Amino acid sequence: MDLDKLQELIRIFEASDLSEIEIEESGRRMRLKKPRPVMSYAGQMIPMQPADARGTQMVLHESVTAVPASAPVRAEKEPEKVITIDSPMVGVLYVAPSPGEPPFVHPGDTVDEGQAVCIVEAMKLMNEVTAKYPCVIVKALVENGEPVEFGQPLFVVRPIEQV
Amino acid sequence: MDLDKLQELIRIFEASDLSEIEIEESGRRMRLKKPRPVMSYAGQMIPMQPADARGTQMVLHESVTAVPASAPVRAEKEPEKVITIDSPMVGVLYVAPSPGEPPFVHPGDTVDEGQAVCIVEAMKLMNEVTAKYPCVIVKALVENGEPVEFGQPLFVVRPIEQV
Amino acid sequence: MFRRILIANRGEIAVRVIRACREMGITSIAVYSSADQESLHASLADESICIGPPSASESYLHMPAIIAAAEICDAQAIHPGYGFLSENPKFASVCRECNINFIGPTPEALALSGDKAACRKKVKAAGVPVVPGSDGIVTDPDDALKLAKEIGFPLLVKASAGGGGKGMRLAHNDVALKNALSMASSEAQSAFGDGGVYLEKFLENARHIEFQILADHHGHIITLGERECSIQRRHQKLIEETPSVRLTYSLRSKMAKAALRAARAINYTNAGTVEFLLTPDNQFYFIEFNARIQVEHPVTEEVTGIDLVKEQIRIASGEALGYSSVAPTGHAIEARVYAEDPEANFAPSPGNVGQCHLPGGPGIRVDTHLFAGYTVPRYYDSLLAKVIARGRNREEAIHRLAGALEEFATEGVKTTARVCARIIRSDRFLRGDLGPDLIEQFVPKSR
Amino acid sequence: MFRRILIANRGEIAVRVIRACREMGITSIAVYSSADQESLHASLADESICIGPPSASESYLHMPAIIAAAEICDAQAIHPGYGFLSENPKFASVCRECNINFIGPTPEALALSGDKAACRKKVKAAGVPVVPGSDGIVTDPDDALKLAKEIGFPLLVKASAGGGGKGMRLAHNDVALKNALSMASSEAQSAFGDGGVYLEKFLENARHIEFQILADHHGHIITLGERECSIQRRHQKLIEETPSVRLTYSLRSKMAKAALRAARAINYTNAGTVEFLLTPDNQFYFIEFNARIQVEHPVTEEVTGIDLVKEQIRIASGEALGYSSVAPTGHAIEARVYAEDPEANFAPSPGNVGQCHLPGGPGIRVDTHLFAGYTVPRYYDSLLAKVIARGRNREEAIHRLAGALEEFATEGVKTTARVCARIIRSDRFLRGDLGPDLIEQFVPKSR
Repeated sequence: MDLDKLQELIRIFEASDLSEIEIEESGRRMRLKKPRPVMSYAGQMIPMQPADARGTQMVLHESVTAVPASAPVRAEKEPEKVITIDSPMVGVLYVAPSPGEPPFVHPGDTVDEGQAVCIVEAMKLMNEVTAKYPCVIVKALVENGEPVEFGQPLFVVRPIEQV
Repeated sequence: MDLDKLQELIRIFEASDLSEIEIEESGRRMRLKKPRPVMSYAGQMIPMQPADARGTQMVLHESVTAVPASAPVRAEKEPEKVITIDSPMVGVLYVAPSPGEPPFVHPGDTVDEGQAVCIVEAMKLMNEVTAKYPCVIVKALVENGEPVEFGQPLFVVRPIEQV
Repeated sequence: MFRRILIANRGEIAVRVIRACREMGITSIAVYSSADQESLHASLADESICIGPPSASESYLHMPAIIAAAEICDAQAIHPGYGFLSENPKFASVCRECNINFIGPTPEALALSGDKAACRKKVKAAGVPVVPGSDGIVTDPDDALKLAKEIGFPLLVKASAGGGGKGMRLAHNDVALKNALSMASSEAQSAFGDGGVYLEKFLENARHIEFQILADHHGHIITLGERECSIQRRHQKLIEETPSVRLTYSLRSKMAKAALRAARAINYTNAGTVEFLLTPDNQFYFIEFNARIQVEHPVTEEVTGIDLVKEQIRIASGEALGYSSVAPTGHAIEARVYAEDPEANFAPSPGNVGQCHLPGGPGIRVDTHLFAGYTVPRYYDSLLAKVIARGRNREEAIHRLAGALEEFATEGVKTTARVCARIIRSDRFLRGDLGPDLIEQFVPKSR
Repeated sequence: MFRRILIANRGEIAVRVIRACREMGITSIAVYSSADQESLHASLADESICIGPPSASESYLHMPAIIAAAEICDAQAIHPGYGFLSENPKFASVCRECNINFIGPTPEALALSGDKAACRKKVKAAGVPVVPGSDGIVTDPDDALKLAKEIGFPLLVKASAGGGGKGMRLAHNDVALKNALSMASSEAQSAFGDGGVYLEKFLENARHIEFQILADHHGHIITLGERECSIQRRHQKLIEETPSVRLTYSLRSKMAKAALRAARAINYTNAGTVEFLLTPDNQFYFIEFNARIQVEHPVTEEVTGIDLVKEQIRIASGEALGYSSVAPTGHAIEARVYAEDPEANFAPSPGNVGQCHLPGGPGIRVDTHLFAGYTVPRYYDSLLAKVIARGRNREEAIHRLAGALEEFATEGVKTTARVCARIIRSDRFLRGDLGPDLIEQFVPKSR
């Protein structure tokens, strides 16, 4: 079975309310299974299984060893891995050392290891957030003055390979 | 399929988070299933699924119609399928029509379809239990005067093929 | 006291009785159909025995299976719970013949309370007001029409052997009445094997108020106060509370006295409930007697501190009531969580419950047989859980219950938890304006 | 009244506070570490925010993270629960500086109750008997030896900043005392960053009785009665109940008066607990003040009907206590279910809880953050659930609680549910003979 066909199938499956779909064709069979649904407390949603197991997941067996049993195959083209600088603490993000001054970085800038990219303020304390490795700032994900959680992605970056 | 391949598959499966794997290829099908764990209330154990499904279990079909789908085939050597006459009701089992009389059947006896094999008494009512098909009584599983539940196996039998 | 009790029921009430037994040091014996092999009541009981296939008529309703199980397990008594065989006089007398103690009233009292037309007569004779209607069964349509002239429309045609809204028809004129008679009668015939019907005046905007009774075998009889059960869907209760905001002190004591008279009139023993309709002009009328533990019994337990199931067992074992009156404190409300889809006129929603979350915390009680992974069988009543909130006052109970119902979460099956929460949070409910139409504002399709 | 409250805690107490907020119509804001992303408190709250990595010192104990979260979420008040920052005067004053209402006592009262040696002095000066011992910190071993001669052995060396048995040593003679001083001091230094220790006479076979206090900001202060917490393991409570079978009416009122005096002596406000030791000859001695909501607060709620967490919030918002006394009814017992292995000296048993069953039914309350599939993180306290039983009398409460604990089932983690059930069903417990040694009969390795 070719992949376009497969993608179409997954699209239909995801649009449906089904939890599982099974297809048999010329002695070959595959089973698509959605993860355990999430349940709602007072309207909000709670994942009932580890986050990494979310999303449509499918098991296709061309032969016993063809694919690892749990290998997820996403409907859309597998997106290239996104690398980010995440917030080391909860607080308010500031893009510049102080109001009026220019931002620490702009998209396209190249930053060195240890260079400050923004500030997160917690309890009146200004904490500089620095790059852990040389990289190019691809995109800023949080506006100036916005609150951020611990671990929240702040910048999309592209690491620079050392030669 | 060779056993090494099978072992490998079981290894992969057991390492995975899946609860079930089903593979079919050129008329051959196999199913691996992990047990639903049991939990204990006040010391006693409660099977969270029918007892016969405990332990990593696998069902292998050389052809779809060969064996009824539920026939358990353990990783170890396959035990021969046991066929029984089960109790149609809860009550007390009697092997003879009335005390002193000879039992309806003995091991080794051949019984016809509809022939009485024992009595189950419920609320003073004597209910004859009959064979659904011609068969040989291999073994009696319940003693005279013992209580039986609904669906409890009473006799092991060997069906007689009609020619 | 009994050493071994068999519970001839399933679901939350079986679990409830098992817990009472465990508390009293009595060995509990559960019976289950092959569909309930994995059920909580079969797991929690000290012993359990499979009595038949899924169909209730071959298991929980099948007397020979129940009796045989009781004899095999050497049970000294059977607790019937509610529904199934709980109000079946035949079953109660079979138990008697087999020297098994039936935890409930006598077969005679059951026969009388089950024959609604005859029960009306008895109670009326005892001086308790009954809803205007026919004296006993009506067979001749002309008698019905004559009666209709006297007491006026709208009229309710009810099955004498009926319950749960089955074999019940409303008529606004002669033609409708004639049809209602034959339809109700045939419906009753097929549902209860008894086509007898009687007439009652239909009372508009009446509130449903019932009184809990306890009567021992030594002539003591008391009432534990009322429960208001006006919030219903498809003639089945959804939300119950005690005390009723509708009752004044004097009205309450008047109705309580009437309830005791009604119970005495049919020589009632053990736990029972007297149901009344209360009209907007404070007239109350006896409608029927429930000769069993009620689904909504917990609200009474929460305000009185009295364990009604333990009392049932004590009374059945011959013990005398240890008290002549009770002083309820606080307020309690129960919401029934059914595996039903409120969006689809409360159609049953059986299936596998994956993950689930039951509420807890201060003032919250949950009676349920639910657990994560439980499969709700399609064969039986769809009651999944009862959530009961206790508060120092009605407002506290309301906010606790609403919060608990909003917490209640099940995966895989739809439930009535959310719609109950919305009803309870509504201004009308807060005001205590519990007309039968209240529910319609929340589930338009429910009628 | 507050519109938005941040809960600076996790586990069952966070869930408890969230439920109180929901009942009061207050928006609840949960904070959680990355280890608690899937936890119930983060799910149940109206809003939730991740404040740091698993380590408590970088999350639940990290003031800047908590304060920043409160400011970001525009919380008007913070409920600290118990443990973590709940009794930290610095945190209370930081809240004050940031104009966030700390739901608890003032920083000054916290500082005083936290300095056990100084608190002893204050309370003693107020005329409340304290355990014979040193007036304040002891630094010079010779002073210690001199004191030992006066009051006699055995002596307890306790950390002034201590709690939970840390920095505590028992000494039976001079040599042991010298070692105990230095060991306790260094242990206290590392555990609390304060090496100050003081001496107390060790009272044999004393019972642990505490009184619940509520004090508002308008000068009203009341006690809601006592809790007996004599069943402990590793200096941590396991089973608590109210009322205490050990107290007569007169002794109870004497101790209650002393508790109120002690609370006034340190100008206490909000909910707090005064802990006493009661000797076999009916002498009682103040030991310490718990300036927070207690783990065992539900038993008091069950017999008084008063919601202590709601009262904490009301008091913090400036409301006055609406009553000057309470009349407890019935009996309540709590058992703590820890994720621990009683067979292995109560070693923590973290891990994934697969299937689980929580008890329910009449008189049973469960406060927990547990759900099927929950993973018990290894970073925090191992308390999984509190099972509380209410009964008309002690016997009924005992049988209900024992039955509920026997029902309690978890897969994957070991718990203290069963051992608690065995203790409660023991003759000694039934007799009310709750000596500190009782537990040893059930878990020999627990000392």
